[in-house]
Amino acid sequence: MNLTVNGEVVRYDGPARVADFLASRRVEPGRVAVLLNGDLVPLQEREQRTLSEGDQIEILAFAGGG
Amino acid sequence: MNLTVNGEVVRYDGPARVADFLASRRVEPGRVAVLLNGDLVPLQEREQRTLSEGDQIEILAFAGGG
Amino acid sequence: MNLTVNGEVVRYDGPARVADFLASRRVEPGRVAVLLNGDLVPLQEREQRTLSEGDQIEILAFAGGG
Amino acid sequence: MNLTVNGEVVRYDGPARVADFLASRRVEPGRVAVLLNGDLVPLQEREQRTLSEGDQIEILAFAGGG
Amino acid sequence: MTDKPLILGGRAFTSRLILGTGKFADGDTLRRAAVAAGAQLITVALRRFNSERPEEDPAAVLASLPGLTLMPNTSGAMNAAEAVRAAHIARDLCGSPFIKVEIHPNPHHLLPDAIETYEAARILAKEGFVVMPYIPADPVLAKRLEEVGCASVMPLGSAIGSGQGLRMWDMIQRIVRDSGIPVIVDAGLRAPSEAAAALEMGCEAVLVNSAIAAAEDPARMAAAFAAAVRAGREARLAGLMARGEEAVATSPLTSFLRKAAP
Amino acid sequence: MTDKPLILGGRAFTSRLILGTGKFADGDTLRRAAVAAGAQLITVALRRFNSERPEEDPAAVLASLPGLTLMPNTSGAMNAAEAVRAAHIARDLCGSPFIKVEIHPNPHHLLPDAIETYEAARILAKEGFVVMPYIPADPVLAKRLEEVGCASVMPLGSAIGSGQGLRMWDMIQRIVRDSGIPVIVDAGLRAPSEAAAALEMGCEAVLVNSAIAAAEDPARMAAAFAAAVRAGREARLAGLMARGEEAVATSPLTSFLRKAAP
Amino acid sequence: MTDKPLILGGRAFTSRLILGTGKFADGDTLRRAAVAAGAQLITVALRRFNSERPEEDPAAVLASLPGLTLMPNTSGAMNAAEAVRAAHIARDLCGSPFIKVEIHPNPHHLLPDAIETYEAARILAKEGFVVMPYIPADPVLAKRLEEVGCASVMPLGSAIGSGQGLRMWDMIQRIVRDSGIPVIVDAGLRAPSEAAAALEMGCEAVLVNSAIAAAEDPARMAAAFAAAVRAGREARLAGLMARGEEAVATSPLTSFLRKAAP
Amino acid sequence: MTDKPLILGGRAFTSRLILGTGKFADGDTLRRAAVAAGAQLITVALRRFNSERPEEDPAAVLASLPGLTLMPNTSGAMNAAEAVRAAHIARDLCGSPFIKVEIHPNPHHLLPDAIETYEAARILAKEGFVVMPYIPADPVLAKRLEEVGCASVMPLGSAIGSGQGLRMWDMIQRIVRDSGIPVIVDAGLRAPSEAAAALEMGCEAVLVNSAIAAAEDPARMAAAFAAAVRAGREARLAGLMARGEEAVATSPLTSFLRKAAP
Repeated sequence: MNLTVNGEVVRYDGPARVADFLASRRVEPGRVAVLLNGDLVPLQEREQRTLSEGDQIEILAFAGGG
Repeated sequence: MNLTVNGEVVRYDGPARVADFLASRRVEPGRVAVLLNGDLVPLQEREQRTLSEGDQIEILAFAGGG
Repeated sequence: MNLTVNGEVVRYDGPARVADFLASRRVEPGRVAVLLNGDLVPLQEREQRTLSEGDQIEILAFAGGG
Repeated sequence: MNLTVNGEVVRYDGPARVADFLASRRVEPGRVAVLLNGDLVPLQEREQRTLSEGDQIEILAFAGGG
Repeated sequence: MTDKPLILGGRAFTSRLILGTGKFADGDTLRRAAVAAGAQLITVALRRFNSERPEEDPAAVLASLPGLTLMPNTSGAMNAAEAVRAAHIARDLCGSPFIKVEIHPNPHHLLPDAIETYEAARILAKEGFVVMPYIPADPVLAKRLEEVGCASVMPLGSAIGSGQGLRMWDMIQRIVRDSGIPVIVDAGLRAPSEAAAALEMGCEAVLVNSAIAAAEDPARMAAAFAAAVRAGREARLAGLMARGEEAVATSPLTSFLRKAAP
Repeated sequence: MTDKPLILGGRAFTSRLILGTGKFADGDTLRRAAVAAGAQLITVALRRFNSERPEEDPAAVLASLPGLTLMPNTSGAMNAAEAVRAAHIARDLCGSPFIKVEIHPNPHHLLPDAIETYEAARILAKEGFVVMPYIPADPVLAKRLEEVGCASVMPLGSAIGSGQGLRMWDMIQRIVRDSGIPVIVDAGLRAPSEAAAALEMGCEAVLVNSAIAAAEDPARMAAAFAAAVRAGREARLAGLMARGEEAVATSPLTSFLRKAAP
Repeated sequence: MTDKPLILGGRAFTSRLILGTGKFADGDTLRRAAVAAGAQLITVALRRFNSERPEEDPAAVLASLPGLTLMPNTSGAMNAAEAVRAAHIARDLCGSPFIKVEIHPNPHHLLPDAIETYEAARILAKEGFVVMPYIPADPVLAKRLEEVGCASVMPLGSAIGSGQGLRMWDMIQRIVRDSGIPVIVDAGLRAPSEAAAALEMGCEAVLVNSAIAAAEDPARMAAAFAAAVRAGREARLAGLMARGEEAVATSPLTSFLRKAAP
Repeated sequence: MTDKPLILGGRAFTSRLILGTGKFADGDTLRRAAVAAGAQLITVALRRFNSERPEEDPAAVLASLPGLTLMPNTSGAMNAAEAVRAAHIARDLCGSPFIKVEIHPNPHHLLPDAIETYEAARILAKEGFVVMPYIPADPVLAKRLEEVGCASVMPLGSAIGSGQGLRMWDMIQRIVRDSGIPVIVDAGLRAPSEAAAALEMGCEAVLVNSAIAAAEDPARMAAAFAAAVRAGREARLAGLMARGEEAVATSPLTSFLRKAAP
């Protein structure tokens, strides 16, 4: 399926669960927040929630800031 | 009738029109604004509007200010 | 004899050596400098130098200062 | 004769009076001060004083300054 | 040496010194100061009418002077609603569309409330007032007030009546740099030099009250402020030299004084 | 609104703006600036005569202006002896008894040498010069220069040509408080507001050069300085209000806006 | 020499130096600076995850240090709604209730938006966040933020990253005087002396980032800031002498040196 | 984090806080402050001996503390000759070669006399004293004092005992830039932050008296000054960030907060 990830369209054909998708991108789960179509997906829900064609995903992490 | 004028209760038994009341207090009409029970009474309406028992009247003028 | 000590005239009839005079005034020798008629009398000379009628003596010490 | 004028050696073979020398250099007399071997030569003496071989002359004028 | 007038609410002002009318000893002192200041825009406040002292009304005192525009303030208002109400009363009273929005809930420091001031200014600008808000020296707030239609912004130099001058210099400079509307320093000025400095940095005018009213000779001080404001404006237009860290000689540093000796 | 003139060396000056003549683009620019400044006292420097550019002489450039007094400076002198020598040369050249004693051995910061300046000033005052020394903002030095007969002291506002303004404010204020002779701020001023501030604090005049010569429009800036100097002087005479720590209301803080609501 | 800890959101902090994590050359430099600073509260920002540089996450870099509390900021938010959204994301990510509300719509000066900041702070405080808003040095705004439940107010010393120090001194002092919650200077500090000055005037802490990250030796500078903050706090508790206008002798001004001469 | 010691007169000092001993309530307070300050160099003044109060002698009070060097001052001297005389007396009394040359003829402002100070310093340096002159913040004078052999120069921050801090900042900075000997700020400091700032700008030490003696808790304040001096010195060695005019972001200004919305 096609997803928009952090503003870029990407092709993804792995398992549809959010957790699987994150693993495919080498994301350390506890170090990111995930927005699915604008809604937060907390860590404990990422095993349940699944992705669909056209979904917009934001993966956010901490960076240096003052 | 009893009126509250600028926060003080006063007895007034003259003609009931606002303009008459102001004249009784030696007010130069163009130099004050009048609030009757909280509503502005513009200069041109003071001949028409009349006062009743218990009305609250504010007479305001300009003062020095920065 | 009469001496002027720190600006005041005083009567002194003890032994004439500077060291004796200082001892009479309860001065700890190492804590003061002495000027005799305007000249410094170092610690080691105070046993030799003697006072005469009318001498001017300044006894100086350290005080708090910035 | 050879003169040092404002730090530079120059050849001069005109009349020896200071006034003549200045005229040869297109100097407006009232606008300069003249030092001859370190001494001031006032305006009124420039007709009398003469130059000799090796003299050091400074010609000074006003310039903009704060 | 020509200058464009200051435009506020569609009116052109050649004077860049706005005069506050508080604290003057009496009407005559005020009138003479207003004349000496050459003021064209004058602030007044609202209070309850006092039949014992009607001559205190500065609008009456100054009525005989030509070319004055009144700018009532909303002093006393504690929030946006009260300021809007004061503006309506003031307009009814004098007909002037100018309103100085001034909301300072704390009587100790009299510093303006950004949030209430913004709200009142937004409403009054929509209603067609020429809105002149007294504000903290806050560049973001100033820009937002411009966006809702204010005629100018009037950041404080320092606390009202304190005479501490242009303490907010840095932030006022940033406001000036970004502003599309005139910036007018209001409050805190003590000396004509400070008014000149405000104009030099690009402010379009200053509002002065205490510094004139509390001077030993108010009329003479008013004239001094007027001259300083013009001087500061002229300096702005004449282009100030750059500021440097280092000394730069103004005189030739020649060495003849040494070499001249034989 | 009358003021006493500034007295220096027995002469009365109504202008309190002394103009330096360095750094001007050309003679015409200088002349127009001098006129706009209303200057009555003008500094010039000594240099070796250059027959190629005789028109540079500011004394010649300004000769047609009435009522000017020349004040040569001793710029270039590294010590008292050289400054005395320069003073003699300058007096021979223009006949003016005024001399600005200026001894700054370090070409990087051009700051005055207190010891050499004192020595030169002492000698020249004895010789009958009207001595105007350029000095560090040092109150004790200023008092000693007064005692040896100087006509004024001229402490620096900040480094020559730096345009940093009245950085030495504190010490200049102390000099003014104690001085029996006119105090004139010399060097470092950049803006008319700074000149006004100097007069407001009690200085009797200012000497300005770079700020006018290096402005985009020197004549206009000269006029702005002249106006600011007058404004600052007038403010001094009009009695500035006291400075406070706290806000003081200029408007009545009445509560009718709340109570009026039904 | 005992001091009470700083209480924020019910937690006690013995360190009064809050460290920002931006601009550090690398994770190791950041870690060493954090240790040297003795920091207990650390700001971080949100950005999109970059799988190429996961090691940049300061939370990961500092995870091994004991006793750290994270305070995410809302940098990038242009209004209250975005800031609230950022706060929710940040809390999801790290679980910390601390949030630095930072809304600065203008990328040139990065100055805070009073109105949006107030609105976001109000909402987040109601939701139970420990709200630490970055604000203009505006005493009325600060008081209103206290009233809606903020844990502290963090006025700027000067513009973020400018290193201009405590330019807003006057207004910060007024904030401190009136505040019932800790006042923390955030942004603009360049030197440890400025941090000490903030504590001396009654601020409860400072937040420093650029001054440490952009120092030649960040860890050494972090230690210097930590020492200065403690010194400033101790000075506050030790009671600073009064400031005067006049000199007061510290040494006896006796006259024996004259009288002693024969 | 190593630092070289401060070398004065061939002796190495690890403490950069010189303590003045005037104005302390009693000997015990002084002793505890000296310990807390970690002072190694201590100033004392001369006065006529008072047999009623011999315990006032700070040299006696501090005699039990190890590693102290005494630096008598010449306070009370009105000119160079008196200062030289005072130096001789003081050396006779304590044997220390250190002498703080302090000549301030005006008891109102206690500002130093440049000319007399220079003369006394020149003579005493030739005689082998370790000369530490208290001077106006005058860069040319400072350089000349270095040339005649002074061990340091000690420009005033502001008037003695006034607590006005580093008012002479500009000129002290110039002195530091040019000096080949240690520059030590003496007089006027009120707060540890000011001492830190002096060290940050390159001064090698500070001399503090009133700010400690007149604090509510002198020992605690002495410790605060000591910590601030170390912090300022460390900051100097750690390399302060550059100061800018503009804001520089410390956090990423990403736009995901907007784009993330569906």
